[in-house]
Amino acid sequence: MMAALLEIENLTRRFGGLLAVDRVSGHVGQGELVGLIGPNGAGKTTLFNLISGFTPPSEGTVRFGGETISGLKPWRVARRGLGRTFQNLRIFPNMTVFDNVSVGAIGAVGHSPWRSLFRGSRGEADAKAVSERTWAALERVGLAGQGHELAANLSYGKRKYLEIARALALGPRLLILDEPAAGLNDSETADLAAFIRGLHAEGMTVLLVEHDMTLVMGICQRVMVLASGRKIADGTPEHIRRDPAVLEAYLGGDEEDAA
Amino acid sequence: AQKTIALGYQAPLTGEMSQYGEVFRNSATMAVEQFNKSGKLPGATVVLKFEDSKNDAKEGVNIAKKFVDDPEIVGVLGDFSSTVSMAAAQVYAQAGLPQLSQTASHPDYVKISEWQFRNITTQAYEGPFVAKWALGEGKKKIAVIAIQNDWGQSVVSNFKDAVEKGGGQVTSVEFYNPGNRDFRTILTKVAREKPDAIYLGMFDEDGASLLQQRRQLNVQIPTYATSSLYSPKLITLAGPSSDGLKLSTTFASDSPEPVVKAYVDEYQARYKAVPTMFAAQAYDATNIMLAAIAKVGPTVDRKSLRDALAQTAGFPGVTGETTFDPQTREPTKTLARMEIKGGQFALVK
Amino acid sequence: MSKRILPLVVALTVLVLVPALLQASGSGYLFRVSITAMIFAILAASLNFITGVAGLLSLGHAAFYGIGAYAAALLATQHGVPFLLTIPLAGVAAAIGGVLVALPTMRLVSIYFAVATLGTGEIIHGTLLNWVDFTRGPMGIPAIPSFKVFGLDLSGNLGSYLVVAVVMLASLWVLHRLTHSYYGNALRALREDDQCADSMGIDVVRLKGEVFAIACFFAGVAGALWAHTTGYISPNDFRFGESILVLAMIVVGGLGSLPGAVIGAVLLIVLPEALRPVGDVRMIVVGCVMFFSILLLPKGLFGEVSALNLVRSSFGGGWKAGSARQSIGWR
Amino acid sequence: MTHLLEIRDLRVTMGPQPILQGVSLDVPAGGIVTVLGSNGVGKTTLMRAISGVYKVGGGEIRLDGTPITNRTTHDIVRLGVCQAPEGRQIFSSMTVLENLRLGAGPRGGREYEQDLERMLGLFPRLRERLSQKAGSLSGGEQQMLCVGRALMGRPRLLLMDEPSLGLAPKLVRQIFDLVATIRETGTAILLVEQNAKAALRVADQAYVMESGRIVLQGPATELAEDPRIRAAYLGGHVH
Amino acid sequence: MFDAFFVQQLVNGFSVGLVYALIAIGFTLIFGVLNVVNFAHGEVYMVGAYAGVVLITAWAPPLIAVVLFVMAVGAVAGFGLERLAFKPFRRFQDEASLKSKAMREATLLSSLAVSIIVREVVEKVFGGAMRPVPFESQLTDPVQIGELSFSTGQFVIFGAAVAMFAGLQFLLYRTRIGLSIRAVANNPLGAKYVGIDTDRTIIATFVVGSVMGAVAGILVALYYGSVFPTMGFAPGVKAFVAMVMGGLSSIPGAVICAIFLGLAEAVATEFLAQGWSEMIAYGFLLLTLIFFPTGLFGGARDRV
Ligand SMILES: Nc1ncnc2c1ncn2[C@@H]1O[C@H](COP(=O)(O)OP(=O)(O)OP(=O)(O)O)[C@@H](O)[C@H]1O
Ligand SMILES: Nc1ncnc2c1ncn2[C@@H]1O[C@H](COP(=O)(O)OP(=O)(O)OP(=O)(O)O)[C@@H](O)[C@H]1O
Ligand SMILES: [Mg+2]
Ligand SMILES: [Mg+2]
Repeated sequence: MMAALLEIENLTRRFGGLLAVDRVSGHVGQGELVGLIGPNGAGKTTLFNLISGFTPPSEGTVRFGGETISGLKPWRVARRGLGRTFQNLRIFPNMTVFDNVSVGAIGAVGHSPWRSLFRGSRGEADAKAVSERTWAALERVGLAGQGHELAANLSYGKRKYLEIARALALGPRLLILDEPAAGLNDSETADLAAFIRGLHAEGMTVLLVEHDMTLVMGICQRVMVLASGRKIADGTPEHIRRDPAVLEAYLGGDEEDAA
Repeated sequence: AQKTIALGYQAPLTGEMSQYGEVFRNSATMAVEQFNKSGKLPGATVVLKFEDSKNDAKEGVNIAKKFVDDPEIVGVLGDFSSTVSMAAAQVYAQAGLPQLSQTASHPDYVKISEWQFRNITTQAYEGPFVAKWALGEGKKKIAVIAIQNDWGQSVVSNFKDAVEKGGGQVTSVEFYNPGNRDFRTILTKVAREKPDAIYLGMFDEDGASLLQQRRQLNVQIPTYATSSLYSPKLITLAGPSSDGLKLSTTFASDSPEPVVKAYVDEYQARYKAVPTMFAAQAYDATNIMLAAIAKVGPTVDRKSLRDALAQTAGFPGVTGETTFDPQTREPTKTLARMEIKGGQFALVK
Repeated sequence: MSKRILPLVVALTVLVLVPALLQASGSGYLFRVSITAMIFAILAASLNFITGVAGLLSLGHAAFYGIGAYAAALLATQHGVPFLLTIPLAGVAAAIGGVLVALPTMRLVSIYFAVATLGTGEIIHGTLLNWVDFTRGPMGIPAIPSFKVFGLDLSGNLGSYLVVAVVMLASLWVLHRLTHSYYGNALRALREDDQCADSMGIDVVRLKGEVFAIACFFAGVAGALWAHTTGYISPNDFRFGESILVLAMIVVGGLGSLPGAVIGAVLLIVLPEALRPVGDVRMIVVGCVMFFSILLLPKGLFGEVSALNLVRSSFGGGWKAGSARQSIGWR
Repeated sequence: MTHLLEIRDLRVTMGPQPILQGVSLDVPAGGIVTVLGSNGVGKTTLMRAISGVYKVGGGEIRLDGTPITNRTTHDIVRLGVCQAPEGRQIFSSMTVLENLRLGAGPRGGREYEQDLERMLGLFPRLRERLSQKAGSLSGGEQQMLCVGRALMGRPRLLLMDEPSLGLAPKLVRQIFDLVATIRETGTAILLVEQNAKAALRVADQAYVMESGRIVLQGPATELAEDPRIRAAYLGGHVH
Repeated sequence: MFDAFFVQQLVNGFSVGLVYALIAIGFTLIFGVLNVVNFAHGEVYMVGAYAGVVLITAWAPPLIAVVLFVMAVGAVAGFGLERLAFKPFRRFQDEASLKSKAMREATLLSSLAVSIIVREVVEKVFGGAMRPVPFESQLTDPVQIGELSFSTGQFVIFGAAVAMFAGLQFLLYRTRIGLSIRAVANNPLGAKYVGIDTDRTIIATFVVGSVMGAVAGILVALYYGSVFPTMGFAPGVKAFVAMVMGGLSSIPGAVICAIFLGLAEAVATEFLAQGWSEMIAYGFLLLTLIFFPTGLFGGARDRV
């Protein structure tokens, strides 16, 4: 059995009177590829924000690699090896593709003004590490050829990969992707699916939120379902597809899209 | 052909303080034209070179360097504020170019070097003068309101010393930051102490605002002021609120003295305005400079001009007689007492 | 090879060519204008580090310039500290001030941050003005010694020029190294989207503190140079208007661009001087020039992207397409 | 000349590069037309050009025979062309109700109340959140609000730019059902979609764009069978 | 401590605060819509004051006519300002530049440049010195109520502030144009899609904001009895501070904070030198921002 990389216990978040996430527990094992689905407003993004430290939980804990990370600042969580993307693209539009991705690498390597200033042996090593990580991540997503272009000039699809590359440059142990296929057409989605599967095959642990059932059911080993802040199901895709509660709340009864 | 002798004049001609630079330029231009016409210096014409300092020390220093570079310039007038004058003075001191400021009253200004002069009375002289006046009228407890700048600082310290020496007491000292226009809070605070009198160290515009607000707050404490409030503007701005203000001055535009009358008449004819104390200061400064040039003659250079300036004694100007102390180069002048009555400055005998 | 040519050209121009020309002209005025321009180049470059690179709009930069100037002036006049020490100490004093400002305002973003800096700027200016016992208040500090060290008198035109030029080049070099390294990328990320940078492992709070410390250090250095070259300082030299002037320099030059900041500083110092012949309307002309330069070149005279390209191609390594097939973390 | 919207040889250039290089298409009154194409081919640009947000460099757009090329957006909206734009563009710091109110334009009173009721009937989720700030809605809720806001304008032609983006499958289906419902009220729809399968199912007519040009057009049912389309847009078989 | 003098200080502070508030209202309105600081607002205030004083000096019409005239001048000034300093930088077409900080700073500087030009021109035309308002028209007559002293101007300014504030709240929350203004403020591109003429709305905002600024200018000029070219600067900065303390787009917040600043300064002057008390205001600003990073009445940052 795989060791649990991410464990969530009783995680709760309130916004005013609204329970956005309600006592959710669950885990993601080392090397797993897990999907998180649920109707709009179910609390999936909020859950991601709770995991990555953007939003402090009202109650409950998050453990990552055995250590409690709830309450930590996002950058600390990131340095422990959690890379994420955002539901609405958040690239740095006025920076080049390379510079965008290098930010992730810098996050992993650390940023010290002294070392940048006096490029002694450690400074050189840092710079080299950043540059290598960046190029490696760019190559992994196939953007190495466009490293010097301004990110704002990339097409939408490439921006999505840019965001993933930036998270990869961090060298994460867990990658969480918020709706990576949104806005992609079916064949592009298929490419993305292949890409994610490739990452997984290389040993990356992935947790992804997605509404495209072809993608989720096609690649995920396990799927968790949120509805109105609660976890209503957790299991293999086959299991989820037949779960009446999920059908009712999310899929809407028609089998075709879930095929 | 006529030789040209140039004088540099640095003053704020744009920006917040441009109104002062403006009257300096008026007076100085007038003085030089009169001088050139008078034939006091045969064989040479004096010209003025104005530069705008914006009351900014950066620019003041640049101008100083520029004047120093200009071989025609034998002497410099200005700047307006002590801060800019002093920043520029460092340059003049180093290069050896005499500088005569019409208004820089910072106590350290003339200490910078032997090249610095001024023809404005310092507070070391004016403070005791007013203190004596007020004490003589039975005002023992006096509050002081002054602008927070170098000049205001010396207004307060000199006045305070003099009052205390004379057996009186300064009940409170209120500095306000330049640019402040609302004196109600300060006045209310001062009025609480119930002093016998208030002494003001500020310029005409601030003074006018203060006097208006004093009336509006119904504060009826007798008020004295420095000569800087001697300006027709004060009365225009403050109107009836200024009535009863007592102040010392070196310059009185309605003085019967012939020099003053001639100056005021010509100034009015030229510029359609009554000259202020500042205008008169600049007029005298320029004339002191010109007199020194005339004394040396057309072959004047910077050094000889400085020496001639240093010997200025009993110069009869529109602001009274000016003498530079040979050691400290501080001017001594005679002050007059004024009171505003019925919208007019009236000499107090 | 060609990588090292541009820095050499810059150094030679500033240290040899320009002073030689100025010396030949024999004009103390031109020397002085150059010195002022270089001091403001340091100031503009440092503000560019905060506002252009890290995206924190600061409206109180003149205050740190003032802290530096006062630190240098007080040390030099009251304790006889030589300028070789007052300059770095002034920088340190300003940097401490900068950190003290940055710490409590860390959480603020955009215009809130700007106004917080405006407020602290006014407070610092007001303190210089009203803390009479310590700063002599509005009396200012006169008789600040010029550059003299070990009997070597550098207070002449050329001497002062060279001291200021060397300090400026050193300051610009440091800011260049920081701006155009990976550290600079972290700062730009902070500017573009601080929350996102945060989730990429960038310690935003520490970064903001560092940016302020570093930039204020150089503002302080500029202040020290101003104090020593002018000989007399007063709080008036460090008003709000000065902060805005420096801001105008970096916007006209191109936000985020270090060469742009320097160009902007030179332009806005030289232009008013060059316009002296037009007399009283010169500030109107300066306003118009500012307006049209922003209108026609909204990204500045030398925008960030072109500046980065230039600097990277002529100064730095590490930006070429590398072929790194080594593993990163996850493999 | 029964077409509600006619576009002829439309050209749009942003900055240096041309984005639309001669697009022609027609939307019949009361019909549903879909435009397919991969990312960055210019679909959104086309929608924005129709709404007058982008300046048109050449060609013509006619509504009911009247040219509306380069009219201002608010004129075009007033003529009955409303858009549910890409990126949603809702008013995040205003309440849901205010957003809908703005969508209704100058209309007020009873008419507005009725429209609102109808709208909330379509999106019951929005009713629960009427007084919430639109910016705090979840992605899908925002999308509903966006479509709802456009419908409040009682459009003759509704432009929908990827309305299913980010919606749960159940909602996607609802949105497409909605598209069919809307057409029943007589409103024509121009639909840009990535979800080609669903789009082709509801549309009468379809166009396929590639780098700023229409490369394929025809009845939706035909295109759905076209092997080229199947390969490029429907071919995603992950298994 | 709570004697008549202290109450008098509160009155003094309150009226200073009202002056800030008058400026802050227009300032906040304009900021709210464009999200850029209009550095020239202080100049609109100054121009309004000058226009009024020139009219009074020439014809001495009744106050209401002066105010109407100044409103017209303010409207023209607002229109011109928007066209000159803001319109050229507004390209709603692409969102990147709309959100770009460079744009924010560009308009900040372009309005600053315009303000320098306007101020210098006024200085060239009217001179740098203070110009008095003819005494008959001044609002400086003392009014004694019990132990407290007021001036007519204070009542007029109070009335004007209340009227402007109420009028603006009505405009923003009860009228269609107000709804449009808020929509444009929130999302200019979105506003286009719902059929709002954004350009006109922005001009309308500028005009309304500048009319308020100009009226504030003339009233304050009558209250102090004089005008001068730099009169807009110091209160403009305070109004700016009040706007930010209040949360940038909240007009009630700006008004409350403006009055609070005035009161704080007055009360502080009671204990400290005026020079320091001005800093108390900035101290309050910092404290406010430390505890409320988006101002007292500002919304939180958008969700991630
Ligand atoms: N900062 C916030 N303030 C108030 N409410 C919030 C906030 N963030 C989220 N919510 C509410 O919490 C609920 C869950 O939102 P969340 O974004 O997590 O949904 P989601 O599952 O990601 O939906 P989608 O698939 O549409 O993106 C929503 O109803 C939303 O309105
Ligand atoms: N304002 C603009 N300035 C410069 N280029 C632009 C602008 N708007 C769009 N483009 C470019 O035009 C091309 C087409 O963009 P458009 O948004 O129309 O594509 P799309 O077909 O809608 O793609 P998607 O499916 O990703 O929404 C893209 O390459 C984009 O980068
Ligand atoms: Mg979500
Ligand atoms: Mg699109």
